[in-house]
Amino acid sequence: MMDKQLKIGPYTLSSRLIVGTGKYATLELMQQCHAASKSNCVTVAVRRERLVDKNSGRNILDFIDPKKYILLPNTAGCFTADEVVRVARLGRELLDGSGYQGAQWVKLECLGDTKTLLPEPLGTLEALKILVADGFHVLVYCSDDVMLCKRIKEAGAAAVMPAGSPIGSGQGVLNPNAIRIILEELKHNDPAYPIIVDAGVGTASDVAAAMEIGVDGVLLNTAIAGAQDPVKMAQAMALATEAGRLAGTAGRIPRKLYATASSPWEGRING
Amino acid sequence: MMDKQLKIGPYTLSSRLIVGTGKYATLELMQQCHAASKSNCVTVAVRRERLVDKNSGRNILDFIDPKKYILLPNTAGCFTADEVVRVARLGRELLDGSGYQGAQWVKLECLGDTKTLLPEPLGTLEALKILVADGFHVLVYCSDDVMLCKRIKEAGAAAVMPAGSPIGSGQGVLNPNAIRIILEELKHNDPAYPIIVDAGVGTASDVAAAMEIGVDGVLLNTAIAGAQDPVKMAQAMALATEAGRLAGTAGRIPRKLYATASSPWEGRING
Amino acid sequence: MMDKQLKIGPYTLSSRLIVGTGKYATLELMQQCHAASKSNCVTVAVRRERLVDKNSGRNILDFIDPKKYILLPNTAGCFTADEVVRVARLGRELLDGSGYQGAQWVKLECLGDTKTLLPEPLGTLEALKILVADGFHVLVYCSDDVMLCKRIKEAGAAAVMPAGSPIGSGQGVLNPNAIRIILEELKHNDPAYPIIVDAGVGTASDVAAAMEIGVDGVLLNTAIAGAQDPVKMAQAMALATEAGRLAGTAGRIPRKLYATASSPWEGRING
Amino acid sequence: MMDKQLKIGPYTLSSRLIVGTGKYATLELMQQCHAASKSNCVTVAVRRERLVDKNSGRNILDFIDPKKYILLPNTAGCFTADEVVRVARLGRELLDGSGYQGAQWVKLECLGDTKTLLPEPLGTLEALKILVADGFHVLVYCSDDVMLCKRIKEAGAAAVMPAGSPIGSGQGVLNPNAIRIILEELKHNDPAYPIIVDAGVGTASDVAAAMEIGVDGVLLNTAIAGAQDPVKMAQAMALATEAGRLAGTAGRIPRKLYATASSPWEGRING
Amino acid sequence: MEILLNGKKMEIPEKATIGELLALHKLAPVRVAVERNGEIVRRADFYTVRLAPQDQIEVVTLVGGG
Amino acid sequence: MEILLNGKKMEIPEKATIGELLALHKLAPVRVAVERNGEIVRRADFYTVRLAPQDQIEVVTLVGGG
Amino acid sequence: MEILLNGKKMEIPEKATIGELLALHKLAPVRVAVERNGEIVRRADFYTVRLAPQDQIEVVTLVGGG
Amino acid sequence: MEILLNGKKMEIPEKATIGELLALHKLAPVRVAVERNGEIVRRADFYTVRLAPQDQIEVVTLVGGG
Repeated sequence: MMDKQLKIGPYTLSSRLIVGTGKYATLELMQQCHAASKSNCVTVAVRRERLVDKNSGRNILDFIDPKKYILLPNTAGCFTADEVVRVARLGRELLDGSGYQGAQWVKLECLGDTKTLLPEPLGTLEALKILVADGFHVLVYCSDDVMLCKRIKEAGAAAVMPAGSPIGSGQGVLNPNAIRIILEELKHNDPAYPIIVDAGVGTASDVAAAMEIGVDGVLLNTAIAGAQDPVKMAQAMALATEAGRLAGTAGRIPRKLYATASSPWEGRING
Repeated sequence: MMDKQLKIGPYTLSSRLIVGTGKYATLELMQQCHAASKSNCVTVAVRRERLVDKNSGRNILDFIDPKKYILLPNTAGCFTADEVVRVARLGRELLDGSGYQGAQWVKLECLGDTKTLLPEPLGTLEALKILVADGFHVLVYCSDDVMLCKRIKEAGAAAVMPAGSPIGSGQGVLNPNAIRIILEELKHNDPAYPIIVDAGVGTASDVAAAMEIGVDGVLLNTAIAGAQDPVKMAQAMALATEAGRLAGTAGRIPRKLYATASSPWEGRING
Repeated sequence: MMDKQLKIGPYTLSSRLIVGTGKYATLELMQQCHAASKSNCVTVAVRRERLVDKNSGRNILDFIDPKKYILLPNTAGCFTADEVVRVARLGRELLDGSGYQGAQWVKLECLGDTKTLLPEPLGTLEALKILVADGFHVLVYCSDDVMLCKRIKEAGAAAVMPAGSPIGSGQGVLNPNAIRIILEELKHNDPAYPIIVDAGVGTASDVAAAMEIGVDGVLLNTAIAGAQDPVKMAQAMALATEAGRLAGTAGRIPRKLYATASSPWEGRING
Repeated sequence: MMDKQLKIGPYTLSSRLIVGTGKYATLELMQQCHAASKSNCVTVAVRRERLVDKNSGRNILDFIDPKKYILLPNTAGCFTADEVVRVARLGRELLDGSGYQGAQWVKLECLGDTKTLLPEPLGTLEALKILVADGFHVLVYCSDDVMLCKRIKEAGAAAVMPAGSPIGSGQGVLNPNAIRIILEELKHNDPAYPIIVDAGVGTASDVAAAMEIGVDGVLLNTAIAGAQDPVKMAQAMALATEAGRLAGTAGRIPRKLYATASSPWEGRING
Repeated sequence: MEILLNGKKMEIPEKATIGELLALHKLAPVRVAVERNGEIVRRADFYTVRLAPQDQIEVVTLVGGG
Repeated sequence: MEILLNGKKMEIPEKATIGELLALHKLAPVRVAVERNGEIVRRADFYTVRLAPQDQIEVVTLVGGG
Repeated sequence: MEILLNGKKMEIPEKATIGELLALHKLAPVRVAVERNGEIVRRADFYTVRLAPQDQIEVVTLVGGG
Repeated sequence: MEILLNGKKMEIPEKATIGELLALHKLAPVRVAVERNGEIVRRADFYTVRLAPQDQIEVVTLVGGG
């Protein structure tokens, strides 16, 4: 099929799946999962250099090929607009001149508390405005509050990324109705505007169902990294993303209480 | 991945998706959908030859390559055990010496009425016993009644095929709990015994979700033939079948009310 | 409201809730729960007299007022038609001349195994025919297999009682779609024919939802007896049964993706 | 049962159901539905006096007994903080000295658009702060965004009222998981803090299910006013509210894949 | 003489009636049903039907169930 | 003189009070709230506050809503 | 002579074989199955089995189904 | 002289550059970003900017995250 590619800000993705780099048992396993996921965009966090354990001089970038992957720096672990802006700028600095693509965008995460890791709407909007003014293309992790998503788009976000369910909860898209309205409201007269489901999916059918609703992509980490066989789950997610994209645009049959025959009635010998 | 192939009776399938041949606008479209579905097993019905319209001398078999596809004759449109047995034998006769594989098995459909097309349990069991005694390998379309499925297996069925929802209803698997118990009961000490979800699926995520429960395959017709873009939906179904199979055996993360961080806490500069 | 009363065979129920008598910590607690449930029909099992512990000479009937309650003897614990028939006849003998109403009917339970306690369709039908011929009014516990329910009605059952989900599982009605079709098929031209959801409900909203679908009543035991506060749950079930009956016949508003204003638009001062 | 009464700001409600006054065919019908609902709190909107049609000199207050009902003025139809504050003050002025209770509180509705009627989070928070400073006890209609609900409580709301689904959509609580987390976060160390599900419920089981989650009450209008038999639905809602409250606090049985016997095993004569 | 009562062997007086058997176990006739060698014995016959050696007797009652 | 009442121009007597304006429209003071040029006028002041030309008056009441 | 073919009466030559009947209707033997008076006729016998008056013949083929 | 590096006090040579500080810790400049007293120091300036006593330095890198 000739599906048009997903463009977010200055970057073009070869897949509609964006994957994380956290929680892997080993960096080698992460690398295999990235390959299996068929994604060419991976999100990374910014943290202080460990100055002590020099035994592990291994850097995650040694396991991400700059020719194959676009990096999406995120502001995970930030709880205020100031923290978000500071981390976003450090992430840009890290990527600028690093040989990796990704310095021009950021995944904005401004969390409300350490327990639920749910997004904080006010800090999110405040940080978004500062980062947009600073020239960032901002992908915003947020709730499925329709009007909040509208404000986020109006404030200049490059993509709105509502959570299907809480980060790492594995519950999939708990409120497809909300996602449907978000698509209606944000894509009205602007069909190419990117809406990504970020966080919450647990398995392949969750991803397929999310894509069928009509979102432009899915971002996930725990569902792969936390599976018993992460590489296998990564393969499943790659296939499910494509399956959901195709099915969502193929015009599915309507749901009915029951039944229409798949075989013809005429010509039955027992008629 | 090296998944073992699905064996039902004497036949080995290269895919876990079995597709129908009904309701297509044209036979050419059917052929393209079969190719896109990646399935190598298609089910066909038995009907009286039309003796009138000689204009269409086209036979469905001219669009199904005997080197690529195994045929699964079905008894669609039968309402009694006698009808089922008669049609099954005619189907076998048609395939025997026809150059097509498929003479040794049959998909048993014994319907309860013309309105819901739901399966009739007593006629189904009666016909099953006769066909098994007659040497058929019988794949049985039935409801998700757990004990009925057990009786059907005990009566010698080569595969039990509970409906996810009514034929053509597009509602997917309405009662995953029942399918789970069927898997427990029928696969206990017999893990290779084939359980196929037959009928009811509407879109790719339905197929992925069914496979994730742990069934051995999915049989569908309307979901593809009735889609606005059948070829695209066939591609989606091929991918979703594989995605669901992989995810169902990859050990998904558990569902939680909320949230575990995907990014590490230590090293946060705003800590 | 003047709802017509539920008649099953020769008995008229003052409530649409039928409750069990099992699993209670004490018989006094059972008695309080029966009162709180507002039901006037309770089901009881048949067992061998304990000849040893004479300390408890207490009989369950001492806690069920024959002026207030109709007894519904059941064949719980039977796995074959013969066992069912034997127990049904002993139950009738027990009630005949006992001062209690209930000798003329029986709740037929023919189980498939001891693990899932799901009903066995063939033994159920066989026992049903014998009991009907023997003059019983038979209420049949069965699965939600639509065609099986039709056969059960055709065989002369006084009421068909599909399980919402497995006995004691507390999952409510897992497949409302199946119950809807059962109602259509069995009540067509026979609207008063009783369909009761038997087993599986866990809480009040399950009962309300079941009644809203249009069933004539609900039979439950574990949901009350197993609750932490059984009397409170019994009150809840009484209210939920009535709420669901009323709502199901009040013509609910349709479901929509979104939104119609509850307040008028004209006259807005900020218009 | 002796449930403690629901207190919101200075008012104590005799029921956990708050009902609307809009969309009724006649004011007499509204009056009957209010009686049937067993609620003692009804919400009303503020609009310009119609100066033309003097034929209908009927005022809604002539159909609401000040001895029986507390009025809850709302700001329905407002789209900015200024509009909300203006309407809230006019509502207070209307009630002050009117002989009705309700001048001290207001239901804050600040909508995002006329199509979905979904709440606008920023205008809502801005208006909330002004009204709280002005001495109002504010009940805030909002989305089920957990962190937004937290901010609303922190800003001094007397009650947080997340929508179960869009106003008038009749879909019930689409995301019970979100409501659960809201209850955890807002009632932590403050169990009496009122959380009300406002809008979206369609039928009795929706109300029972919402109450079972643990919310303090439900506010609805369309589900009753829009039903084919509004008085009957009002009765159903009254019962469902109580049923859900009781069941939610009675300690329901856990959900299981299957089955535990309701009848004892020992003593089976067919053992 | 020996009979089998609810699956257990026991000694009872010669020619005892079912009613006497129930009395022995302090069982109220109105609260039980009785099977003798697979046949139900009507309550009215409890005091006329006499037991014979090796009779298999089942005495059942109602218990809590769902 | 001319005022704007609920968005519509109308002529009323010179120096009319709010109370007189309401009476003109048969409106019960206890059932309305009144804004004059954006400021709420307390019910107690209805008969003392006199309207001026071009005053913008809003008279609102309670209606059905959800 | 007259036979019943797929439920319809028709005239065919005396002593025609099933193979000839199929040829009359341009039907490829490999694509059909045939029942004669309720009994299946094996494909191998199409050219040896001769039809008799009033024979009830069913000729079926495979069609699209699900 | 003493500086604060990633929240920890440490002694480093007088007038050391950021580049020298990184070298001390075997950190590849291309893999880090540096903040000096809250201001980002561009990578190009690592070898020209000299540290002063009590400077607060943050050295960050990319790690796995979701």
